[in-house]
Amino acid sequence: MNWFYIEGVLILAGINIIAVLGLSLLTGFTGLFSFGHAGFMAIGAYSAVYFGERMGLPFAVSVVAGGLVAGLVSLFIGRLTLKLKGDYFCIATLGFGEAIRLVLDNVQVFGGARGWPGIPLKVDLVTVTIFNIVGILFLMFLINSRHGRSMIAVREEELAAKVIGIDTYRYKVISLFISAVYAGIAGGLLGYYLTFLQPKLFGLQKSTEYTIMVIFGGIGSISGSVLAAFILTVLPEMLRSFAVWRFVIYGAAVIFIMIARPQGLMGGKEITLKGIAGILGIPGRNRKTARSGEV
Amino acid sequence: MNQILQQLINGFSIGSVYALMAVGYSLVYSIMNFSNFAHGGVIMLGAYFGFFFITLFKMPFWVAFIGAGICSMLVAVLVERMAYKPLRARNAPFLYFMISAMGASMFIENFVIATIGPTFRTYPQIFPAEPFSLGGIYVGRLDMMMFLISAVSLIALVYFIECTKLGKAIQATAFNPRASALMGINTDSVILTVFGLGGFLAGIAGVLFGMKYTVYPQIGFITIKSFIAAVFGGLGSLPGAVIGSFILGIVETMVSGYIMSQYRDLISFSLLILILVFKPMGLMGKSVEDKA
Amino acid sequence: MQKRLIIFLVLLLTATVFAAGCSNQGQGPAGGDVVKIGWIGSLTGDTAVWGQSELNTLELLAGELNASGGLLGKKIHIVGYDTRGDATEAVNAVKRLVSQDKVVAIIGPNASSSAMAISGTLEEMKVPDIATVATNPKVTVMDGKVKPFNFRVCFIDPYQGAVAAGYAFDVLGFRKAAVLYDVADEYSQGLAEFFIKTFEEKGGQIVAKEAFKSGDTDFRPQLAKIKATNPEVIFMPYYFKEAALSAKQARDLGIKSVLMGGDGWPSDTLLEMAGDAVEGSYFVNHLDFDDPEVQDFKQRYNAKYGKMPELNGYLAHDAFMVLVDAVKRANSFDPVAIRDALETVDIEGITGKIKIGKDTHNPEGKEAAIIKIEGGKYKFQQKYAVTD
Amino acid sequence: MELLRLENLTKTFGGLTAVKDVNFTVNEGSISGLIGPNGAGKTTIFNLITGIYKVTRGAIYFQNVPIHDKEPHVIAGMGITRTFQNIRLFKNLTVYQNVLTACHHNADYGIFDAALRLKKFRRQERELKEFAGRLLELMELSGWKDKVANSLPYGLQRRLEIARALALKPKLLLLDEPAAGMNPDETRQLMNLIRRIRDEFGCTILVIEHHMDLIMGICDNIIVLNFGKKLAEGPPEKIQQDPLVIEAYLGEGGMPGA
Repeated sequence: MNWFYIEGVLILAGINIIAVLGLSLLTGFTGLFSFGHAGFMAIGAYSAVYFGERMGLPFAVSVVAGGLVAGLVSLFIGRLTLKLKGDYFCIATLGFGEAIRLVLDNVQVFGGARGWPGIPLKVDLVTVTIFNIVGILFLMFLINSRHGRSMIAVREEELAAKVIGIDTYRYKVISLFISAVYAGIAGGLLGYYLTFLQPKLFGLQKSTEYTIMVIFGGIGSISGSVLAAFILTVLPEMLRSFAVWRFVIYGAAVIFIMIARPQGLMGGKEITLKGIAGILGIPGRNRKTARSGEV
Repeated sequence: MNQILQQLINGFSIGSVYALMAVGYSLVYSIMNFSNFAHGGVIMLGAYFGFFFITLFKMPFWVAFIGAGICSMLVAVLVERMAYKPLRARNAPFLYFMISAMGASMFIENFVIATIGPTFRTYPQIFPAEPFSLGGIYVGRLDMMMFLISAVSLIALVYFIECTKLGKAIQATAFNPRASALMGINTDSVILTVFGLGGFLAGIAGVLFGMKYTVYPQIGFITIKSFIAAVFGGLGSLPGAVIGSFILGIVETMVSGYIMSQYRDLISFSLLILILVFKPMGLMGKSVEDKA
Repeated sequence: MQKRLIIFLVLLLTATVFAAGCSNQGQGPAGGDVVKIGWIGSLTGDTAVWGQSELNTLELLAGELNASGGLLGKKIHIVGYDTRGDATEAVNAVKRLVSQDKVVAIIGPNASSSAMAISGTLEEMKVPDIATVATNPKVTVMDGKVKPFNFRVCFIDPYQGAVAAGYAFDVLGFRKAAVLYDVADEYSQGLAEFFIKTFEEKGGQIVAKEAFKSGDTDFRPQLAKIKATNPEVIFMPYYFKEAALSAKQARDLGIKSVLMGGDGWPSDTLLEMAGDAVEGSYFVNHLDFDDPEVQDFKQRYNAKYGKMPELNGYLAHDAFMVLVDAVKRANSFDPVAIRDALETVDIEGITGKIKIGKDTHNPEGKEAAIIKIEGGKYKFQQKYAVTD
Repeated sequence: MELLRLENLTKTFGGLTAVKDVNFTVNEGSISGLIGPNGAGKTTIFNLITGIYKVTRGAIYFQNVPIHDKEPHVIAGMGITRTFQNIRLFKNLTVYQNVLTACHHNADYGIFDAALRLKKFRRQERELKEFAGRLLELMELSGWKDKVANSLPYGLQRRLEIARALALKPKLLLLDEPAAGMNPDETRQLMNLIRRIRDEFGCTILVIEHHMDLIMGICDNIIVLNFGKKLAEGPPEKIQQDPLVIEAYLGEGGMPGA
């Protein structure tokens, strides 16, 4: 294996991890399904590159600002749709994602459907790793606070959450906002890594893939999401030489996982230092994994 | 004036395509309470079944038509057994069903690409192609045919659900699965029936779709529109699915024809969200307060 | 019950893996005297038809070349990767080709977006790429500077748009044109834009500009609107599936205007699907199908794969020829030497004369062929070049 | 001292009137019972008080503040919380997490305090955890701390739901059939628990129950509903004698269990 190729795959995995972390907060911890996350990613990507290349902001600033723009849009969309239930919310986000793509297809300032080439390459493995560490820590700290617990309560039993005083609507909005920011940041990084943007990159398929990653990793597990994003980015690469059979296998694998291990890789648990120590036989509290909330 | 009439007819014709797909989808939703994303894949297979029955096995159209329906029925049942039943047995939350459905849809589409190939295939001409012309307004024969077949199958479906014992069992299960299981209804066979019916509808929808628009592995993509139509109408409601489909078809046509075709989906999706803001359960969906 | 299911699924997985393994056989292991040439393009997704045709062509040509002694004494081995038409996948695939498979050059992709996205990687790893049908000008030239490792064998959107508009205006004498295009497709958007530009510059009038979205199958709302504007010609710059459907639907609505298309049209499937609806239509092509050399290639392709090549096959053919020429003249498999030789390629391909311009990396002065559909057949009209 | 007051409370579902012109008050520090045959509208009243249902007509005052147009979480924040007839725990979380989640009102750090692990976050979080621990001890659930709620025996699930409600430090606690499915021994324990909660947490309790032993044993005041209307109200002795109540319940047979 050659490092140049591996590095490319790792960077892409890192970018996917950020997007999946965001979606994990929304789907895994708050229990809301979104098929419009590629839309937030697109908004983040285009605004980040706009800030960076047209307005001359520094790279990191423009990527984060791109994320925030995605977040702001999510507040607007969230206000309209977060009161909807289950599939209705799902389809509304699907419509949103497709609508964003259509707008970008039409807007010629950003290149329209033909895309925006010639973006300078500003993302390397180090940048992505830093974004990942910050992203994971933020999410971990958030989840292990009263805010994170309130979001989990929304997922577990919305009515009960309400009567113990949790403003479920507000927490849904916050959750959507943060996950849109993550998606936006991932989008910005993708733009600066690919050096090219095109609305087609952010299709429904991308939203679906991220959702699959979250479920694959296990609902309500940060480490699971990270692991799943990594595995499911690498898997199609490993299957690359299978050509047309690649996504047949991928599809079958998804069904297989749902049937054989529906709790996902981590099943709502987290990999912790304690857990690793336990596996290695280092004395201490000998627990392999700990539930979120106890880190 | 002519143009408005023509556009209305166009809208109805597009709507009837959506309706045929949306009904099967909504039927499954009414029982299982999840979006069966594999429905598009079954429709696509239906189109291929019909195509091969007619071209390879030289079957007469109606035999191929019914045959494609039956084969798709088997596929839908198989998908249910493989991808959903194990989840059902475990009482898994609806999101697992949805992911499993996505996996199935991905599997079916790419399996067809890998085995049959990505080429577009054209049905031989079965019905005369030239449209009726009524004072400058054109109505396609195939459209009329599709409209008729959709109507007949929908009426048959409604008859089946309203007037047969099995249909009543389906209704009961949709209303309250646990209670109906306690009343001696075999939930499993109800679910199989529903998937079978949904599959049959998907199959004939596929054949009609293929005749009208050719056959290729990504046909299933169009079912997104029928999902949206079903949401418009209220998920799980069959009349809702039909009405939603026609509304979507006409709205799309009017937006393309009179506003801006470049932004068609933006406008129709915004309308969808707007409707949901005021009617959170769609047009025909029942609005219920949370039971504590 | 559940155990059995899992076993079944495992079997299914193994079977697919096995099947995939089989379909991969024949590419064989690489020995010391084998040189690898990469290909990327779409084998899955909605543009799979064209990608498959390219890869088939390359494997056919490589096989023939190897049978007649190979290139510089070495056997050629084609390594092809699927991109699903997605730019991210294209970048991954190229990274794998250049660093792991160590290909000396890459042919493809068939989408401009992928071709633009891989530029950086090509430059970093110094491997040349010859795009087949990536027609966006920015594939080879960005901000007035030529990209050192990107080449192509097809003409570009502005050229094709100008040819179509010029032919419609000057030769066919049309003054009122309508455009229907795919707003979500890069190729369609580009071609539409340049057609409109030239047509209006010449003094023609664009009476309607309507759009649909990739994946749509019904165009009657847009067509009914176009019909009301009474155009003499409707320009339909998109691929043949949509072209056939929209042509049929246009005729169903009683539209009598002449239809015109770009290089997305040529395919046997178009005639089969559209039948009478495209009778009398024109389109811009890269080549004349009746050319004896073209016929020869078609027969060879058909003999091996049992079907006719799509247009991309012809361009992949010429890309391969260009590459072989460059390797021969460089007398080396060093990618940079190949790149240098590519800049001075001047050969006669089946799609016409290919003389790569040093400052553009495009085939300079390549004439377009105008084809008319008559009696259910493609009738070559004339070579047509735009004179500035 | 009056804590809660219902004034002409009415709720209709479509054409069906579930609760009609109900008036009663609950005094601070009392244990009140809400009884009546199935379908009398007891749980509906709980849903109205906690804001889950919107009131059709009438008013609800809590400490003389109208609450009938407020969102459930606001009402909870004012100090009213409840348990559910069909237990609604956070099923996949542990006992400890269930309680800790409900403690959130006792802290006020923001998202950034949490994300940056600021001092405020660390201090308040420590306090929350101590409080949750104490609560579990008080409710005799410490031994089950790390068990997933779903895996608890039924009686303990009920107790956990009460513990979770108490984490809010409520002023008014609504218990919806807390003794459902319990044997007489467990019921006796529950009675003691309810009294203890009143005394130790200083909260007022309104309880729906079918076990008359429990109702008669602990309630200071009982409200009887029938067909959505208030039938009678008063101390246990009076209710047991009330001919209307006796008839509503058993026709001629007298009070069950009394």
